[in-house]
Amino acid sequence: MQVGRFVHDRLLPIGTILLVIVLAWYVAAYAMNAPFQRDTDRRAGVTPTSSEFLVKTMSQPKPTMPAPHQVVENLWKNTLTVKPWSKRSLVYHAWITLSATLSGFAMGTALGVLIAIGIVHIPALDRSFLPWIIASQTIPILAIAPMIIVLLSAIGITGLLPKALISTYLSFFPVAVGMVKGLRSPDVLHLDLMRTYSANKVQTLWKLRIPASVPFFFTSMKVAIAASLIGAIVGELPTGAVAGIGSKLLAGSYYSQTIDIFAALIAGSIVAILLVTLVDLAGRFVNARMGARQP
Amino acid sequence: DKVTLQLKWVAQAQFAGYFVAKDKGFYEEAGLDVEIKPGGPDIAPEQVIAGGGADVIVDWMGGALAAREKGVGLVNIAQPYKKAGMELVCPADGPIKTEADFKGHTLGVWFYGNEYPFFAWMNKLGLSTEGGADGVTVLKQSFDVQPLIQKQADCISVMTYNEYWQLIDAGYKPEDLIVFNYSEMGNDLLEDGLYAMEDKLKDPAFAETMVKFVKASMKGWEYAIANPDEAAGIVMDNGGQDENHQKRMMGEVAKLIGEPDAKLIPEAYERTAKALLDQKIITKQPEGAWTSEITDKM
Amino acid sequence: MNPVISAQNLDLTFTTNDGPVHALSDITLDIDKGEFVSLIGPSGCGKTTLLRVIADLEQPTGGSISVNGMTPEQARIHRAYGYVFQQAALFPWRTIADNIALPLEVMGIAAAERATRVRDNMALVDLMGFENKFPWQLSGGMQQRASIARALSVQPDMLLMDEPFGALDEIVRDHLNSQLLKLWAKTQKTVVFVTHSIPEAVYLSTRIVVMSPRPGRIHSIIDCNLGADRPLDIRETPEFLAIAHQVREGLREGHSYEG
Amino acid sequence: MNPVISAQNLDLTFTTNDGPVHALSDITLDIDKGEFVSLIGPSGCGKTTLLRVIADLEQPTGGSISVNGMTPEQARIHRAYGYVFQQAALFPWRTIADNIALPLEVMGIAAAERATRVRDNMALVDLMGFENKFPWQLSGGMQQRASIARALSVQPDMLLMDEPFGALDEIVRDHLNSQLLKLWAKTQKTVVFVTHSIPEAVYLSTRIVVMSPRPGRIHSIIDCNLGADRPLDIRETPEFLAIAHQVREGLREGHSYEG
Amino acid sequence: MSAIRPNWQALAALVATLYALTALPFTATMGPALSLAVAALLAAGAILSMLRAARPIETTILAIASFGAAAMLLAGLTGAFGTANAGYFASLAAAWLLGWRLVTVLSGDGSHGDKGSSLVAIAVPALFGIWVLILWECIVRGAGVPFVLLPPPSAIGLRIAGSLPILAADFRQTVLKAVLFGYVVGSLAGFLVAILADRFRFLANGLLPIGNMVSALPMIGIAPIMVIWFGFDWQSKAAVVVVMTFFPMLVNTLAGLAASGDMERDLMRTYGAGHWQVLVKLRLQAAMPFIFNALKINSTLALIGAIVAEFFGTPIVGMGFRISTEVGRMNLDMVWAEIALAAIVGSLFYGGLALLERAVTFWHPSYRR
Ligand SMILES: Nc1ncnc2c1ncn2[C@@H]1O[C@H](COP(=O)(O)OP(=O)(O)OP(=O)(O)O)[C@@H](O)[C@H]1O
Ligand SMILES: Nc1ncnc2c1ncn2[C@@H]1O[C@H](COP(=O)(O)OP(=O)(O)OP(=O)(O)O)[C@@H](O)[C@H]1O
Ligand SMILES: [Mg+2]
Ligand SMILES: [Mg+2]
Repeated sequence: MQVGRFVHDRLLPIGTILLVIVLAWYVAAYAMNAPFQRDTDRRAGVTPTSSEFLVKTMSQPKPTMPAPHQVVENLWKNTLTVKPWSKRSLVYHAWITLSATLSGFAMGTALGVLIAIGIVHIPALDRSFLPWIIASQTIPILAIAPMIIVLLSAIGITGLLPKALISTYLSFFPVAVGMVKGLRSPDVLHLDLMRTYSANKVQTLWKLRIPASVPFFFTSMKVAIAASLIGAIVGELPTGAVAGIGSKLLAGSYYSQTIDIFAALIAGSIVAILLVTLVDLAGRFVNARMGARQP
Repeated sequence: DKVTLQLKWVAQAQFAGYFVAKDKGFYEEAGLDVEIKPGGPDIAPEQVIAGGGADVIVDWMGGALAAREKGVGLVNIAQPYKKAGMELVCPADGPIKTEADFKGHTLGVWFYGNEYPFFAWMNKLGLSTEGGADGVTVLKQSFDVQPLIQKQADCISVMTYNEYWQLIDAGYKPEDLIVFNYSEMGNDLLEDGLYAMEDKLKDPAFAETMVKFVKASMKGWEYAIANPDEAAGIVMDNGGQDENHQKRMMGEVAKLIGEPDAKLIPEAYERTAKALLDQKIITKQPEGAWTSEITDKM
Repeated sequence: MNPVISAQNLDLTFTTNDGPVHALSDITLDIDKGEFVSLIGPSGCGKTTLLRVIADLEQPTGGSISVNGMTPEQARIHRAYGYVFQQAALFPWRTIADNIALPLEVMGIAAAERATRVRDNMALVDLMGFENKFPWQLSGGMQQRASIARALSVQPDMLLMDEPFGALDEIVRDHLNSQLLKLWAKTQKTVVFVTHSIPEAVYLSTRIVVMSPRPGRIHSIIDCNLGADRPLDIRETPEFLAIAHQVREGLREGHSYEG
Repeated sequence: MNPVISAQNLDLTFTTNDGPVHALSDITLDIDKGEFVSLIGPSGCGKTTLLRVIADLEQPTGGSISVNGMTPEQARIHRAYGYVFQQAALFPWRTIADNIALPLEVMGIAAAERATRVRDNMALVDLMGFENKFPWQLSGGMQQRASIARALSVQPDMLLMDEPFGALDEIVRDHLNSQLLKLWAKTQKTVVFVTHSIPEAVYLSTRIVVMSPRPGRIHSIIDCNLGADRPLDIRETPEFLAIAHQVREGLREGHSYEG
Repeated sequence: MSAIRPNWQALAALVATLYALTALPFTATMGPALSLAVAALLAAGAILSMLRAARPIETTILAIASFGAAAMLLAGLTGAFGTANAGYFASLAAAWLLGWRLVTVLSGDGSHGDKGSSLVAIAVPALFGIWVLILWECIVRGAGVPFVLLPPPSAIGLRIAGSLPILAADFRQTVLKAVLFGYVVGSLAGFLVAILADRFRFLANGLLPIGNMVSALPMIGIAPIMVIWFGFDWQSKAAVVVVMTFFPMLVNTLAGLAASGDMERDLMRTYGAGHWQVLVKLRLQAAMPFIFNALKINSTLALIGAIVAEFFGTPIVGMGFRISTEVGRMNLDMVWAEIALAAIVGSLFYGGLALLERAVTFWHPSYRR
């Protein structure tokens, strides 16, 4: 029963969609790699048959669009055939990125919630601070990330923290925006109820506003975790591409190693999906604890 | 003594000398504890040194002089690279065969401080870089050769020791490519030199350290040029990618360095400064932007 | 004796997107300690609004009001009253027991005492066995009873109740009516009680305020001292029926149309 | 004549976090076309649940039910009924007039016709002048009336009403009672009506179903044919009082405690 | 009632001023007289503002003291790059504290009655911004932060004034082409996929995990690929923006669609309303607060995305191009000019959305209080 539902509700749909994507991907790989292959063949003076040509488009060392099996092979090689803590292992790089993402995400969520709480309770903050938070978010992080890292390393902060800080910077905003809305979403009637108890702000916050904001909270966290991941990867670039998914992307792009890029991307997205799923599960758990009606 | 060296780019054979010197213990012999920080496309070594994150940096003369005008007192203390490695390449079956064919075409150029030689050259040719039929369209090129493979640009920038070989790897044969080499055209600006802060150099102890540092570094270069395969291996150990590629790069880099004496050739400096002045990248003739004090003491 | 609630010429106008709504007009009313006052009147005449003004949930636009000799705001902050809303207003994420414990938590009452009070009041409204259910798992009447239990658990000196028994059947209602009366007699609470049931109003109250709408004002105030001890069958006595008739007449006069 | 609603041995058990709740047990009931059946019973005995099963909002866990000879689902999709919920359930982003127009929009009724029906039904429940207000600007009773108007505007053949007049004062209630009776007599609708008021049930119904709780089942079914024409003062006649007494006795028997 | 109404900002300002008196003069070019004048003004402002005066008087006192002192401190920096001492920064902090007090007084305590005044609504964030700039200017110039690390706002302002045509061209390229297109398409796509996934369980189960995955892709990785696929002009930047804005909209719309109440959904069921009718008339309405959240988050994400995407292959125009090349040229003032432009555009965009949100979700409890 459980297994059957899992197959029916998860495996089957995901499998189907994946299949469609893989097929489309192969078609795209052929279409995008073909012109270059034609040029190469022309320069080399060979005229391959169409099946030979097809195979060639799928096995270029630096294809415009790597074929799925090339990426899978690369992933396989870089995860399962090397020790997970070796520098060649994607697991190692994914772990580096994951740790920066998680710490950034934790700090960003905390900061976002704090800011939202401040904005909801302090009119001066709402008026003077919010516009500047918004403005701060429009600053392209990649432009100032190097400066931040340089500045921080000048005062002796290196390693995980600078990356985590950039993650924080990107992830607090979705949380703040969502939580401002969420904390303001309780029913007027429920707020009145708390007023009749002359509950203080902390009590109203803790017993009413925060529970009422839960749907907003988890939704924002999902967006924030994706943003943290971006932040962590951006933060890895100015450190000279030493370790992490970001460094793999960067190194791959210096040498046009598209297969490496794709493999790193996929590793990154696996990390992402893992994190988003975790948040989702946490959301479901909390929802169930809060007595939400089962669908 | 502790010395922090900020590279201009990621770890690759372009900086093999420094990695070798560290790996082979040349720095240690000189009594130095050197930390090598790799760079990347988003790292401005000038910023790092201004922020106190490094004692000495590898930089191109163009960037260094521009920073000097903005108040970062960079001084060239050594110039291991005698020649420039940058060139513009075009596929032979494309529309461009000579300088005269550039008009109306798209050229890939690196920015981030690497664009000065190109603009100096176009300036000399009298071509506008604003696009249109009488000028050239400039594409800010990513640090790879995709624009050429994708035919987004008619010519792209490469380094002799790096991207050129990526093209070869991608199936181009040398005869498939038309090459405009900045050094050969006499349009080159000085590349990878070593720069330190002016005010720190006034301290004799620091100057002394720099002498030791440059000397040990050049010993590293000498060793690297003599043992290119081993040098490539050392680079790989320090985070380089693609060993074959590093070996080839080591070979090409050796050609640019020539005699490893680290001495700056004043004519090359004058030419660089003039080109930058002509393009208004700097507004006044730089003073004291280089010194032979360090190399003289070696 | 000073009145516990004293309203002078209260006026309240809501501004809405399409013009003002005059909800209360010239309300003057004194309620003494220990009184049980019912508000009765046509739907929309301002009963809830008046109760909300007393509870400092709405600001009057004219006139003055004092509660316990303070402003309504101070009274609210001193937790002078318990309020039963017209809707149950239970928190969906709390079980019934936790919902009833909510005001006690806010007031910082110790866990053991809280548990006793929750248990007692759940028993009072006959909700034993539903402690761990969530509000949406309860019927409408059960939700309303939970909200009554929540207000009573506070043990306030003053009770403001907005149609607390509207969704209950006759038997439960009778039962709760007599329980409320007992509680009132025992603890000398002041109660302000909104209802639509004339018998209920007559049975419970010491005074009945009949209101009339548009704008909401006091039509008449009817005394109904049936004595402290009121068995349920007092409702068949002639005095009772006479007062009920009087209230019904007042209600009818205030109405815009005849039934 | 086939019954419009026919339930055989209906059973419904809710599964909740702390064990199952047996809400309906062995309900067998046939309702013919044109009947007016009231459900009465203690709070929490399953009246709402039974109505929801008829309306296909809840699936029985046992027994069978047909509506108009179809499954409840088909009947719902054929828009066989209008439903008045125990709570008003108005959409906060729609004005009152738009809320009443909502089902008409869903059913694709032309704008002009919609406007007429909205106007007529707002007048019926005495809400003229509140067309452009939003729900939170209305009193509790007004919201309930708006939700009645919304259900009536559909002009369904069958009406399922869950305590529609619970929050209304006596006068309005009497008025709406007689209006509903008129409508019923004129259009031969089938009505299933939940109420807590015994007089209301007796006054309106052709049959009264008395339910008892835990698990919810039918205690007794009481016929009450007072004839088609029922002035309001029929409520003082002995037949009326006799039936009311019978209902009250049934209710009392079903109760767990005595009032 | 005493005549004095102490508050912590003024008290702290007083303490800071007293400390500053121990370190006269403040900078190399600021004479002791001028330094003393600053301190005197600050002390007077702090003390007077604590008197129980009417609000207009209090605000006037605070404004004169804080801005007067700030102006003198700024003037004291001419030709004194990097020479400010601790006293200078103490008086700067005091001036800033008085400015903070000013903002607090202006925005009131949130009680009834002092809402509304639109002048205050604009003045308060503006004051905050002005103080950010003053502090920035004084710290950078006073402490002698190298220009290539952080230029002072005055230099940035000059550069903005001198580069309007360049900024306009960059704005056109980045915002009007890449951002707008990508924002609209990305948000719309996220919205539509959410609607479809909500309709077809199969899609939801299959597409959502993969959608999550694709959209959480780091943009750094996709930017070069987009350049390969869509060329180096604005289309590839728009594609990056599409990918970045897709996910927040997807997630939020899905959460929003689940937000409508059970009773309302039951009501629609009794009307035999079809899926789309329930969607349009009920669930989308209830989802609006969530959808606006996504639109707001996306408005800033889109801008970041487009700018960062221009760090890779691009034509030589655009805000991202300018930022990355001018960093290489050490023209940090130009970099910050572009950043300022981005901040202004983003804030306006966001503000417009907030207004629209208020109009569309007027019914939401958050606006009824
Ligand atoms: N927030 C509000 N905004 C605008 N008008 C309001 C608001 N609250 C109530 N009103 C109006 O004030 C009047 C009185 O409402 P109130 O809720 O006090 O009536 P009520 O006597 O409690 O009626 P009911 O018995 O139906 O609950 C009504 O006309 C209503 O429309
Ligand atoms: N969704 C649900 N989940 C679990 N239990 C439920 C649910 N809905 C109702 N119940 C339970 O079913 C029983 C009957 O509820 P129902 O709402 O039908 O009562 P009712 O007769 O309408 O009462 P009232 O007169 O108070 O409205 C109650 O005990 C209630 O707790
Ligand atoms: Mg009311
Ligand atoms: Mg019910």
